[in-house]
Amino acid sequence: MISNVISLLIAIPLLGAVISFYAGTKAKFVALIASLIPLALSLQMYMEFDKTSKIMQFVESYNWVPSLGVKYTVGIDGIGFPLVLLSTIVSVLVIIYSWGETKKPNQYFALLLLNEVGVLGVFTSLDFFLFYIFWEIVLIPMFFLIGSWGGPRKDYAAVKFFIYTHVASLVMLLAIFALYFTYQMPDGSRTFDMLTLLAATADKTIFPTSMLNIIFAGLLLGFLVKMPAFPFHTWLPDAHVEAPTAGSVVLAALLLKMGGYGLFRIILPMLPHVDKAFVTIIAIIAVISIVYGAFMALAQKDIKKLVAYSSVSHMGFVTLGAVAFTWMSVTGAMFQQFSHGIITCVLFMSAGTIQHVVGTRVIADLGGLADRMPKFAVIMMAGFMASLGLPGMSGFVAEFMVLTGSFATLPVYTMIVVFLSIVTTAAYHLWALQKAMFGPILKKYMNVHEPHAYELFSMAMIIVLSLIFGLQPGLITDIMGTAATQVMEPVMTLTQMGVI
Amino acid sequence: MIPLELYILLASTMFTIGLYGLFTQKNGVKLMMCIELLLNSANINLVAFSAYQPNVNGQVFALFSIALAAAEAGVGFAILIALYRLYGTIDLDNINAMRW
Amino acid sequence: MEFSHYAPLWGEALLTILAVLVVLLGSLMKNSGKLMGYLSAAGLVAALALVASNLTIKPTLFFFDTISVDALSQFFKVVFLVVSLLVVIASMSKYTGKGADEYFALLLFATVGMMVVSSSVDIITLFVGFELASLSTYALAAFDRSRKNLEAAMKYFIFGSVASAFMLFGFSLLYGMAGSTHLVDIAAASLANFGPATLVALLFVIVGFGFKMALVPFHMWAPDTYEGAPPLVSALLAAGSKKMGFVAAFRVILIALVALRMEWYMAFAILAALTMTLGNLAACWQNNVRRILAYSSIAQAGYIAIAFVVVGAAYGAMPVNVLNMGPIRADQLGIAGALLLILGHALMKTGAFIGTALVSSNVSKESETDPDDISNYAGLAKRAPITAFCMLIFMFALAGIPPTAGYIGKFVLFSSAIYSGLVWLAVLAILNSALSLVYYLRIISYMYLKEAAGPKIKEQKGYVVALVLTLLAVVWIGVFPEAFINWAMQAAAVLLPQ
Amino acid sequence: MYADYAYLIVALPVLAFLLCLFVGWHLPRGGGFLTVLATFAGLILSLGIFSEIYPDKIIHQSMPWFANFNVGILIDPLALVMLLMVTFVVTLIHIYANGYMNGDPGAARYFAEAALFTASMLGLIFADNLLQLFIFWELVGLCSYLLIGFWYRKPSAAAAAKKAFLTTRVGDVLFLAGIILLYNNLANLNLALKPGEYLLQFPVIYANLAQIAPDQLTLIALGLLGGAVGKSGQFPLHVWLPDAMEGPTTVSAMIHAATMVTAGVYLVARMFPLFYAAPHGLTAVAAVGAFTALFAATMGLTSFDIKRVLAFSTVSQLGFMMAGLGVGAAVGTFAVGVSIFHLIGHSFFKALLFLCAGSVIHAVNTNDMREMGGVGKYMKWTMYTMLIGSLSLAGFPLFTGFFSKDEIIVIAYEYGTLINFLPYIFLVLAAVLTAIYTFRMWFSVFTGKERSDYGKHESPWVMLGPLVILAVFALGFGYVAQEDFYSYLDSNFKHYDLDFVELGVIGGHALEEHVAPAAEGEPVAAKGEHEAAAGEGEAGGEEGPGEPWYIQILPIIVAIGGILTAMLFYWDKVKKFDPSQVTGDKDPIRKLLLKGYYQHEIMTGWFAETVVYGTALICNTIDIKLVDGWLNWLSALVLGFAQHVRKVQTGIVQNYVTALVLGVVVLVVVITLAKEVGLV
Repeated sequence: MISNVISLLIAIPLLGAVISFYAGTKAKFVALIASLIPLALSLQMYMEFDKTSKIMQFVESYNWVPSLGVKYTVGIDGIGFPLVLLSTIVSVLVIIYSWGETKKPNQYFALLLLNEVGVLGVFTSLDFFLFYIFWEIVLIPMFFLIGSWGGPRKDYAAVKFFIYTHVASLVMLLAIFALYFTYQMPDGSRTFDMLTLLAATADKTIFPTSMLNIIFAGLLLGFLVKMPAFPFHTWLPDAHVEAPTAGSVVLAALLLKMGGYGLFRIILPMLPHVDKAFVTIIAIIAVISIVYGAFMALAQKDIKKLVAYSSVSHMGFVTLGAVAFTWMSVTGAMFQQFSHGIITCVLFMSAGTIQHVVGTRVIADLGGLADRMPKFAVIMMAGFMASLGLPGMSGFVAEFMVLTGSFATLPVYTMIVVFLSIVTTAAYHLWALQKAMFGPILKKYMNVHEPHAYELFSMAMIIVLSLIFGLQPGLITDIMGTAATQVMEPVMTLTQMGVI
Repeated sequence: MIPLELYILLASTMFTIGLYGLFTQKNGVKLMMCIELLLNSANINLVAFSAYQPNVNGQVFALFSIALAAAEAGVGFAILIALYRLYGTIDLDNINAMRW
Repeated sequence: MEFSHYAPLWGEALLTILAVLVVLLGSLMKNSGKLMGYLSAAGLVAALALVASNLTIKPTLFFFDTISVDALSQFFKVVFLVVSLLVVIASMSKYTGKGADEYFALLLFATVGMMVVSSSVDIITLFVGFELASLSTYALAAFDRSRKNLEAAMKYFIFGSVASAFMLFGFSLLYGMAGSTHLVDIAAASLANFGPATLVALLFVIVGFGFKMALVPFHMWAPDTYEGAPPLVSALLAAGSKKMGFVAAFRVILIALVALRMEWYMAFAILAALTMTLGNLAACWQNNVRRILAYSSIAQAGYIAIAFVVVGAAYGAMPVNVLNMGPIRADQLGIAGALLLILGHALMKTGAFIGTALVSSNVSKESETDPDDISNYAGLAKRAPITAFCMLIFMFALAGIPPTAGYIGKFVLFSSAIYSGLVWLAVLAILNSALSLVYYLRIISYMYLKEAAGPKIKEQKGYVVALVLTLLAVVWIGVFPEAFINWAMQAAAVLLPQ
Repeated sequence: MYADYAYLIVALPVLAFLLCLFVGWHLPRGGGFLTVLATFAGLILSLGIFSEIYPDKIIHQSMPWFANFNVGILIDPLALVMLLMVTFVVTLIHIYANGYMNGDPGAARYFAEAALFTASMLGLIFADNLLQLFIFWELVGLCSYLLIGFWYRKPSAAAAAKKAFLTTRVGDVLFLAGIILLYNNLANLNLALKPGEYLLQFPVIYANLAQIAPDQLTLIALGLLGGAVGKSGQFPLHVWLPDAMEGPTTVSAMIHAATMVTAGVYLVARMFPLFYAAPHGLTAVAAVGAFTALFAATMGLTSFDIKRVLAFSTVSQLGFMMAGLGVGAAVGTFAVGVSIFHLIGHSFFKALLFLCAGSVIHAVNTNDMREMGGVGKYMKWTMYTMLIGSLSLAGFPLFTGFFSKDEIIVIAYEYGTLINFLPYIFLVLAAVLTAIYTFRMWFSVFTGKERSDYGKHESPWVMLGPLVILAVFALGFGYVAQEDFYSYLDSNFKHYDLDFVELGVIGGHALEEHVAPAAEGEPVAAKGEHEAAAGEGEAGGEEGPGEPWYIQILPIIVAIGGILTAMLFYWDKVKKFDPSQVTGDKDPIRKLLLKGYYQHEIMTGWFAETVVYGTALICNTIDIKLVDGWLNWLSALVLGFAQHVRKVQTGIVQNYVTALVLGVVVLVVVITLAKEVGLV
């Protein structure tokens, strides 16, 4: 067992980013290696990970800013680990997918690696100070990915993305301050330690409900914007449409998950102690996000925008499952995070491939592409099927668990979702598929050809993963199940866990 | 002996006159004079106060400020002269290339 | 009273002598610019060493209790010295020929003036130091004698003189009320007999300092001057003399005028809110980078001014254990935050202005466009990678993105605001720092996302050294804030009755 | 020992799917033989299992999957007969396809998809829990999507595929809702599950039905019925079935005869106890089935596309099956036997008919019956096999269809005597029409003069072989198997811990006060027999129902009458009337029928494209104008304000000084006021 494995996990991509920045055209090799090592590490961790224990694992903790009670504390449990796995996997695949990047490749890959650093940091840090730093750092590489590799309206999109999410995280920061200043350690000192503070929120004498409500709302906003949930989703389509393919993939597959992670790690432990009205509010937001997102996707002309809105819709399931707060729904929601993270990759990659093979993403202009690129067509169809929740792929398992679980506590909302979203979801997927891929091949596309092997490879890998986790969800749901039970229980601090 | 209030009144009047001049005048030199008015009104205050105090700090302070005012005038006029060389005028209303 | 008794003041002494020396030598030997540069740099380094040698000294009084050397003064002296040093280093590749001696001498005098202000506890010395710094900077602002320089200097001068006149008048009233020029006596007196005159005095004093701090509405000079003055001088003004205003305000308002707590609490609440909002709003539409930076530093002043409000709000609050280092109060946290932000901002702004200096110095003289126009920054990442990268980090730091000095400062400051219940102010501040992203990101996207607007820029050694040093400092503070926070805490403690 | 390899029944086709998908391109005929072999192996295994467990054993294997769900294999009589039927018929269809698809560039893809289709159907059949069933159910849907859209270059094909997927998806939504409801209801019982038991397993469901609240049961039943309606193309979700003809004929044969559409009926049969226990559950089933049977038959009358005629007949026949299950309210589990028997028989003769049609189309290269005629002269084998199929479909005595359909009508009558006669009436009418349109088709294809010149040759033996075999079954199966089949299937639910009398009480089939709501307009006279029927409810049909003779022979009359009518209209040798005399082209009813009751216009044109897409567009506008709009509006506001703010900086130093002084004044005023008000 490697010591300080998490720090390594974060440090290696960072190092890789620096190196690949100076590696010029060799950057992609550096990047690949620098992303493969974390993948290997995380798989190693998967082997060592104790699926049944509810305590934090691989914990490292050092004093950082003692005067503020800030520590460098990282560690993972069932909530964080699947996402760490996801991040390492996706990063590798994204780097493979963008193997052919020729515009400033050194910066491109460096930024991708920086992104990995940021998300890994968010998913592993157990100290609010650290958490917030990583949370913010993620913005920067994404800003540049959108801004300098993006489409025509890239400036607008990049700035909108940056400011919109930054405001949200600032609100979150205020809430963190409130937590920080309200709770005193037994020895009178203050701490930013996440678990300690969360455990404290259960104490009515320290956090009267009226106050906790405000704090809760602040944190919630921060996460819902990242998710993104209606009505805070409008930064997403712009960002996606303008971002380069790899950017969109990372954005949808990893950055959105930060919001969901926040829900599980921070919101759910507080949920039992805040005003019950919040449950209704969040549930409504979730339902609207799901249904509204699906209908929005149906209305889109640009295939990438369609996929973007499908993300809104799918992330809604995470919110729903989380707020329903039953064991199955929470597990399902966690799994939905994971599975959407995988599946959305292939969707955005397909959109990107269409973009640079055919030259347009407007669905109406496409047609009969399957005729010229059958392999790609098969993969894309598989991806779309996975995304519309076809059994056998991971998406179905997740959504089924969420819906089945949520019904116990939120029957009405669940049924609304079932009846309004499922068919719509299928509709826009199939519609796009039919328009783009099937029918007679258009004259102007007679000479299009299969995309590069590396693109097909990374997409195929994702399909395989989706199948594996669809047929054998236990691989990861076991971990999540433990995490879910743990979310239901009052939070244990690291000291109570006996980890430090 | 003259009551303190009168001194303060005088000083305040001077100060106000100086301000008025600052609002209304365009000519750089006149502005300099207004500024001198402001400073000296303060000096009157200081001297007057110290006359009613056991210590002489006020008068010391006044001396310092007079000296500084002199230096300030020096710098100011240097700037105005340079301005005049470049612009050919010391009408400060015309010197507003930098705004908004 | 032997010589070594004055050891804590050797720094000022050294610089004064050096300044005089520089003038003399400069007049004696021809084109000695380089030498002067090295001399003053060396002198500043030495002075820095001397100050650093007793960084957290217990308050000790000199010259009939008019000068106090304490943690606060040392903190600010370090800030001033560092800023001047950076400016000097940068200047060494610009001011080499004739007149360099005057430039450096003025710069040194200005530094001395600020240092005096930072440690004076008597309104006379304070005023003298204040004027010394102002006068030298008036001259510096006009130094290159271009049209813009002179306009800038003129505005700076007139506004500044008026402001100092206000201040002097205020001082005179204070003296009249207290019968003494010592801040402590004034404090005692104002607590004892409290009249409307004191309020007038307070406001006049605020005007004097507000001018230096560039708080709205006393900020009007700043944009024009920062834009017009030689870039490096702008650096000094924004990073140095602005902070002098703060230290003076801290000492006079927090200590001497403690009796009028409620009044200045009100006043600064309004001023801070106005300043940050207007600063950020006005910056959104500027095309001149230095003007943008000017407005941004106005906004920053607004943030810093929150400290006064915090102190006012949390005044006399029972000592509660905020941080893990003995009983410390919210107001102390606030001031510490302000100090951290002052330190951080001094560095970031110096860096940023040095960057603009580098860019504008490379814009061909005959080009029609304003050398600081943002269009000259297009594609800077390609034309001057190091500068661009440093500027990038400074912009993010100014915007308060972690992990940078700017972030730490804001973090502590805003948290203190929350802690002392000023949620509205904290929210406003946070919305503002979000708004500020509009123009910071604009500069960034010009530098990194636009196509190169011109040939590669030659990055002179002096500039680059200064930039990189600043960059390191900014990031270092951001990543290892512990030492700085403790230091700021101790400095802040000086201002508060224990 | 066969039982241990039961999983291979699904595994082998999946293997075939993979092989065809990846290496099929290099194999002769796209590796069709792999698919055939895989399915055939399935048939062998099923037979082996049959030999092992017949007559009184069942196989149940299960292993945990994820969370608290499992995967498992449950082979009881119901599943077994389905397995046998599917493997058998599909094998034949695949063999036939080897000839039919020969030379098609996409043959490999076809056989891959066909193999997956088979696998999903088989998996669906022997699933031991509802979730697994649903999963394969969805996969069946996917495969139908792929196969219907097989010729994806044809826009109509692509559209039809999408329509099929979406329409069935609507049903699936209801199905899913039903599952969710059922799961949560069971979960709320806090059952003490033995190891190896899972909530959604059929045995567990059966065992705990009685504890679930009746109204919940009804909801669940309706949900499941919705799923069945979608898959089995019952009204109103039948719209996709006729379009599904876009695929190759073999696909139509598979979808309509053996696999997909029967899934719905199978689901209802599988969950029969639940429907039985749910008040109004079976009533709904009966209503849907009976109505669809007649409704579809009417459309079958007017269509000119040979495959569409068959499609509508399928819908109609499925209606029969549904109705057969629905009337189980009166006869209990006996109905399952009857209805499944019809399902099996139907799969034989409908597969036969489709393959014949395919053979005809293969030669004639058109689907339009108006361009055929006299084909019989050139395709003797096809003609006679198809005749057998048609007779069987029409329910001509002693043909398979006769036994099965006849029985359904009879128990429908029984249902009538006890509860309500409507289903009976509908079914009888449907039977008449069935006979008519079937022979309208047969005559107008094989007899008369050639109405266009077409390829005049018989199909190859690889295609005819299956026809002959199927013909044999269509001819003889019913006569041979009926009695044993009924008793065997009737024993199906005896393997589980069930008490139909108790369930009947919950469902209100046993006592008047419960029946009253269930049976609208129940004849008073029927009350007497009622208890009796309810009593024999469980073991309904062992000694055969004792209806009066005219009821017994009515179906025969109906069938023969229909065939004669068709003759008089369409067989040139004995032609008496011309269809146009009966109904002119102007005739609104005819038009209505031709238009298929404007189903397409309503479903696709109005609902999908107007309502749904309209909503989407409205959402889009809202998103742009409101949700995103306020943001842009805000930023515009702020920046606009900023524009004005910066104007304060006039550049004239005197104004600056003024501003300074004003600032002081304002501060003075504010602070003094504040002090007056006592704010500070």
